[in-house]
Amino acid sequence: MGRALAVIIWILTLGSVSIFFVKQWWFPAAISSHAAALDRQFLITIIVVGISFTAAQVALGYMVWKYRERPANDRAVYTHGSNRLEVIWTIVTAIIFIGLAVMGQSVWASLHFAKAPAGSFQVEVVAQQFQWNFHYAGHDGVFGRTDPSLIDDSALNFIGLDETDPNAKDDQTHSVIAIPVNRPVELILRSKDVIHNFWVPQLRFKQDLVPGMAIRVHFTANQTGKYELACAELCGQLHFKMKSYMLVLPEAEHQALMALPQEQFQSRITELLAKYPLPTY
Amino acid sequence: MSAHVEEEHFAGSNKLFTSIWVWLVVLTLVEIGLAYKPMALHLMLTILLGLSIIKAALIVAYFMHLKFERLSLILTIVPMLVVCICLLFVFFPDSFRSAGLRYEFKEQPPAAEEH
Amino acid sequence: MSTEARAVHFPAADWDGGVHPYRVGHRKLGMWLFIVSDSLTFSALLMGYAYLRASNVWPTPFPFYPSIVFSSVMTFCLLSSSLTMVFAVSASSRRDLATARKWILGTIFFGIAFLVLHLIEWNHLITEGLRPFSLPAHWVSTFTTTDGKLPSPLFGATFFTITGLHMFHVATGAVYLGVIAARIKKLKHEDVEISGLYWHFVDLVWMFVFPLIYILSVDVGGHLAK
Amino acid sequence: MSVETHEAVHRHEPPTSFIRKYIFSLDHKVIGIQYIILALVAVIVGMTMSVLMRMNLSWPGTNWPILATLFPGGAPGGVINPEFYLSLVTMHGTIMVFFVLTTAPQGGFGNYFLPIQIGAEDMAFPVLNMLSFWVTLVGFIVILSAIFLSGSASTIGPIGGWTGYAPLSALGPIAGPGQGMGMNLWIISIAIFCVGSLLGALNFITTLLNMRTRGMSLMRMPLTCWAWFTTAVLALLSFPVLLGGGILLLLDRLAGTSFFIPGGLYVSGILSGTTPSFPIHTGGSPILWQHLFWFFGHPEVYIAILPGMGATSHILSTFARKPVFGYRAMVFAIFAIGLLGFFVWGHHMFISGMSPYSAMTFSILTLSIGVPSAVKTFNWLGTLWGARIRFTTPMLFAIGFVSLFVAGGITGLVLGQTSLDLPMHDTYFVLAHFHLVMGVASIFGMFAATYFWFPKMFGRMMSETLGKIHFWITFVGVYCIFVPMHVMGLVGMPRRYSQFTEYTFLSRLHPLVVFVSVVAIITVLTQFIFYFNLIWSIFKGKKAGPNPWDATTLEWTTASPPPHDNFAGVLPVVYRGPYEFAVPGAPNDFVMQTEPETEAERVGGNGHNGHRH
Ligand code: HEA
Ligand code: HEA
Ligand code: CUA
Ligand SMILES: [Cu+2]
Repeated sequence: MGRALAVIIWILTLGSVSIFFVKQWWFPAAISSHAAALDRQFLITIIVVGISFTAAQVALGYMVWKYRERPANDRAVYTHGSNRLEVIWTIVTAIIFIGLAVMGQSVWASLHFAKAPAGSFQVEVVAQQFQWNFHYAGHDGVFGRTDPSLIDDSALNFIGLDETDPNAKDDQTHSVIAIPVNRPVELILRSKDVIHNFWVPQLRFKQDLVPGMAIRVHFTANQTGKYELACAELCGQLHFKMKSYMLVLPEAEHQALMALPQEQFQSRITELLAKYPLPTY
Repeated sequence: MSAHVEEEHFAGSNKLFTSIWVWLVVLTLVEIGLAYKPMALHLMLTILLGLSIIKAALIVAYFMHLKFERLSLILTIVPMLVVCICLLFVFFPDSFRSAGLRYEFKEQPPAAEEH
Repeated sequence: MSTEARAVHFPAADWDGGVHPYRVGHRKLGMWLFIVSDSLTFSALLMGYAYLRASNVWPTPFPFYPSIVFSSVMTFCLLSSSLTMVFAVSASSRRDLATARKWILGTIFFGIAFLVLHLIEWNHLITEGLRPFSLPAHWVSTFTTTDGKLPSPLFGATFFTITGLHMFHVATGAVYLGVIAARIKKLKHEDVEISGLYWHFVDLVWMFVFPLIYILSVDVGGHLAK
Repeated sequence: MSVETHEAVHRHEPPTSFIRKYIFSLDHKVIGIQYIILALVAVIVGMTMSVLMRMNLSWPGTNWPILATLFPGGAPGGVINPEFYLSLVTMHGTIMVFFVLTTAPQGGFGNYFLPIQIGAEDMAFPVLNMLSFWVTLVGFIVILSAIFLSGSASTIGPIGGWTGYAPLSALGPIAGPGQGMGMNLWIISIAIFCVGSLLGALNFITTLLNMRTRGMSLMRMPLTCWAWFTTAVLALLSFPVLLGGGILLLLDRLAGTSFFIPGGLYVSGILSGTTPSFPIHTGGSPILWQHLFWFFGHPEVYIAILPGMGATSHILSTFARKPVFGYRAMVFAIFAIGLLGFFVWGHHMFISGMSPYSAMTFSILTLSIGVPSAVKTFNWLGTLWGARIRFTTPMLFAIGFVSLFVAGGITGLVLGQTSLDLPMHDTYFVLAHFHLVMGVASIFGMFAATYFWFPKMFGRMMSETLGKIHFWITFVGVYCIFVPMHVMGLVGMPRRYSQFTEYTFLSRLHPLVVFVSVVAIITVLTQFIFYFNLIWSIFKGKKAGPNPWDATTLEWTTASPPPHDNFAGVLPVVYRGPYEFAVPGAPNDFVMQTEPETEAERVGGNGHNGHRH
């Protein structure tokens, strides 16, 4: 019995570890400037905990194998433990864990403690059940005023843009987000109804959109292409369908796009969606 | 029967309790007086909370008799409560944050029924 | 297996079993624990109130009369009820049950006075138009900030929730004391003391509700009057 | 005055009428069993739901005729629709966390064995004890009604996840299906449950502090008692906060307040305040709800695991025939986990828009809570070192607990880092984490406890053969269910998605999803072996003596099942620590706690009887 259990534990451990390290199922290729550091931190962590996991399980299996009761046996070892050991492993784990915790902050700090760098491209994100709306400032770079009371779904004015506001004249809106490559992007995240979550796996980035708040976050994408955008916070019935795309465009192409008035903007985005294929997984 | 363990007699004279009561009333009057002193809200808040904590302490110590209980009981009850209440203060950064990040728009006055 | 002879060898230290470590019976300890958890419920609500107040435009509508006068008298009632309650408890500790009962009835009286005053006070506010979900129109107009921010209807919400829950505690306390007073002859001193604990706790909560809800919402400039 | 007996709280004779004896019983043993039965029923509901969820995930759009009849609203034409899936998720989570893992470990086994293990004849407040069970039962009935009384599609069961995030949960029917009556009932049920647990908690604490028999000093208590005690303290301090939050949430829904609802909302085509169906809301904060919920929520997860840890330590030591390694360290670890458990709730809110600075603080505290957990793990290994392990079924499950706890806990260290939570939050990685550690480690603790104490509770042994079959399949099964979920999380599979067909980056996961579902169904079916074993053994199991496992603690000094007042009127007296196995020179390889200390011991106390010298 003891041997069997030991072997099973070891097999399960091997299986669990290998399902990670075959890398058959792994993160999609990253496309953001902070992702490299984040992936490294993840790798370090997963290796540390992987080793600890294996060590703990192997040890467990070993005890189970070695110390099973055999007829001939005398009694078990009579001990109430060793304070020295306790102190040692408390300190060791404390160092490892706190170490990981501290290392784990750098990416976070770079994303959340610093304001978006000057000259970053701004997009206003207005989520709703179950659709994404992205509000672009147009070439004047100033967002037109929005107000919930102006929302008019029939007129496709989902974000309540105030047409009378001069700044709004050149604003564009779309359900697809188009951002420039290699240029900091600042998102102003809002929600019309319940909590949603802006999430593009390739960005290694996630942020709730909380109604009543306009949360500002920033990142830099460094790979052109088309990526799937998902909602990662339960927002109701069609949560699983709240999908859109993120286009990361070469600076020039992006500039041109942003210069277009709403109608051409729309059709241009459709073209771009067709132009850029999804990454192959 | 453990009744013979707790001393039946209840420490503290009615005179003592009355004087505590006087203190409580006085502190209350002070609080009311403060209400009409124009001063910064946070200052007012700190003073009021300070006074309230004193009052609470008086009630717990004398009326609720904790002062006359064993130290071990005090050490069991008070710290865990204090710690948890202090922890609740961790909410505050987010209160100010959500105020700061509030999405501003023109609210129209509610159609509150009139009387 | 347990023979007294052996027992002699036992350290009778508080925590070694066989004794009540605090020299406090089950019910009293239980009541203390209940008080701890119940005060956390109130803390949570008060914290929610503070959280919301700190992030909203808050009206300060309470006039000297009736609100402050009433709430002050109410505070006075509760404080006095606590006093009568300790009198009751120390009387019962002397097994002077008649006096104890007298003081308990006094306590109940003050408690009910508190409730009545509080309900009148509620009634004032409700007739004025305060609701859990909205402010009276003239409050809104008065307390709208210069840059057009409206005062928060959460005022009513927090006010009715917190004072309401406290009122509920007072009411249950009054009933509880009623039972104690009725059965005082059959009860042990400890039972009276425990009912006292609960009552003082209710008083204690008010010591925070009163300043935080009332004092901090006094209409100092008398804006509403104008 | 050095020698005091207890005040006789309730020396009532065993009641005779069936009702007083088995239904409205004041006997902690009966109440404990009632709690366990409640958990066993609840878990069947929860498991069934998990199977439905898995079926929908791996074979979307398939027609399951029975469902059409059972849930005309949820599965019209037998096809599970998204809102029904989500209400299943919500109910599964809620039922499993509250009505399985907060009832069985604490209300069940705690109720039954805490008084016996400390040598008391009952709980401190028998009536309160009975009340807390019945209150909890009402809570369970209410939550069931939330989904089963809601046939028509308009009123599907609640949709909000077990975390019930506002404003989705606060807005009411306007926010879509699943926000109607079902959600009200969900909140009410939670509130009721809070009350029940509070009553239970103060009962446990009082009992343990006041009713330990002579010689049962704190450091002579079995680790199970320490665990139940700490759990009770956690419950006492965390449930009231949830209660407060619940009241506010209910008011938002019923009284039109807006504690958690901000201004200017525009929900399903209606602007807040423009129609009576959607009154004006303004000024509330969704994050406030998350704070209130998780302030309770994180301690809750330790409420779920601590009793399991206690049982594991107890059982490991018993069948290793060896004292617990580092008893003191274990006690401090339990205590540290309990304390730190209150300082880390923010790790559920890294992505929620909470202040990033608090997030950093929470992150560091979160990883420090791994330390006491690690210490416990190492001490379990230490206990097995140099042991003479007897592989009974309870021992197998206890060892399984250690393995699974490590597997699940370790990923907490990934999630606990703010940066790494960016990609991980709300993906199946989180799901894998908590299912391993809570979904099965804690449950394994309960299995171990069941197999271990069954002889004491019913005077008969459970079938070892069935038990071992149950163990092997379940142990392998749960690894196969939940380990793949980690990599699903890496690929980016979000939680609470009723289908994954929408996204191409998830398409390659399909084989895994199906594999998981198949194993899950097998594992769930295996559980019925356990149920059969339980029922069969109650009547047909082979008779058990008072101490079938050669164990040392007080519950094994009395008859199985114990008499009405546990020790037939004579309270035991305790002379030594709880885990005196393999004592050199002792006649047997185990020394009961009631074994008087020998002259030698009393003179040169060997320091191992739980007292410093
Ligand atoms: C029994 C329940 C239980 C337990 C014990 C834990 C234990 C831990 N949990 Fe878990 N957790 C949950 C139940 C539990 N959790 C649930 C239900 C959720 C999801 C809620 C929801 O959103 O629905 C959750 C979610 C959750 C999150 C949020 C994820 C997200 O939503 O983004 C985080 C983040 O920090 C976290 C962290 C931890 C940590 C650090 C521990 C630590 O206590 C773990 C400590 C244990 C170990 C560390 C392993 C043993 C140690 C060793 C083997 C020593 C050797 C190791 C080394 C040297 C590295 N948990
Ligand atoms: C104790 C907690 C617990 C347990 C046991 C389980 C068990 C299982 N869970 Fe559950 N689950 C949760 C807690 C739990 N879960 C929570 C909190 C959520 C989150 C909800 C939300 O998002 O809001 C969740 C969500 C969740 C999802 C995600 C839904 C989604 O996000 O889209 C899925 C999907 O597969 C799932 C599957 C399963 C499966 C297959 C099992 C089973 O493992 C199958 C096998 C079952 C067992 C091995 C248990 C047998 C136990 C007994 C027989 C009890 C014995 C009792 C005594 C001894 C007294 N669960
Ligand atoms: Cu939007 Cu989920
Ligand atoms: Cu947690």
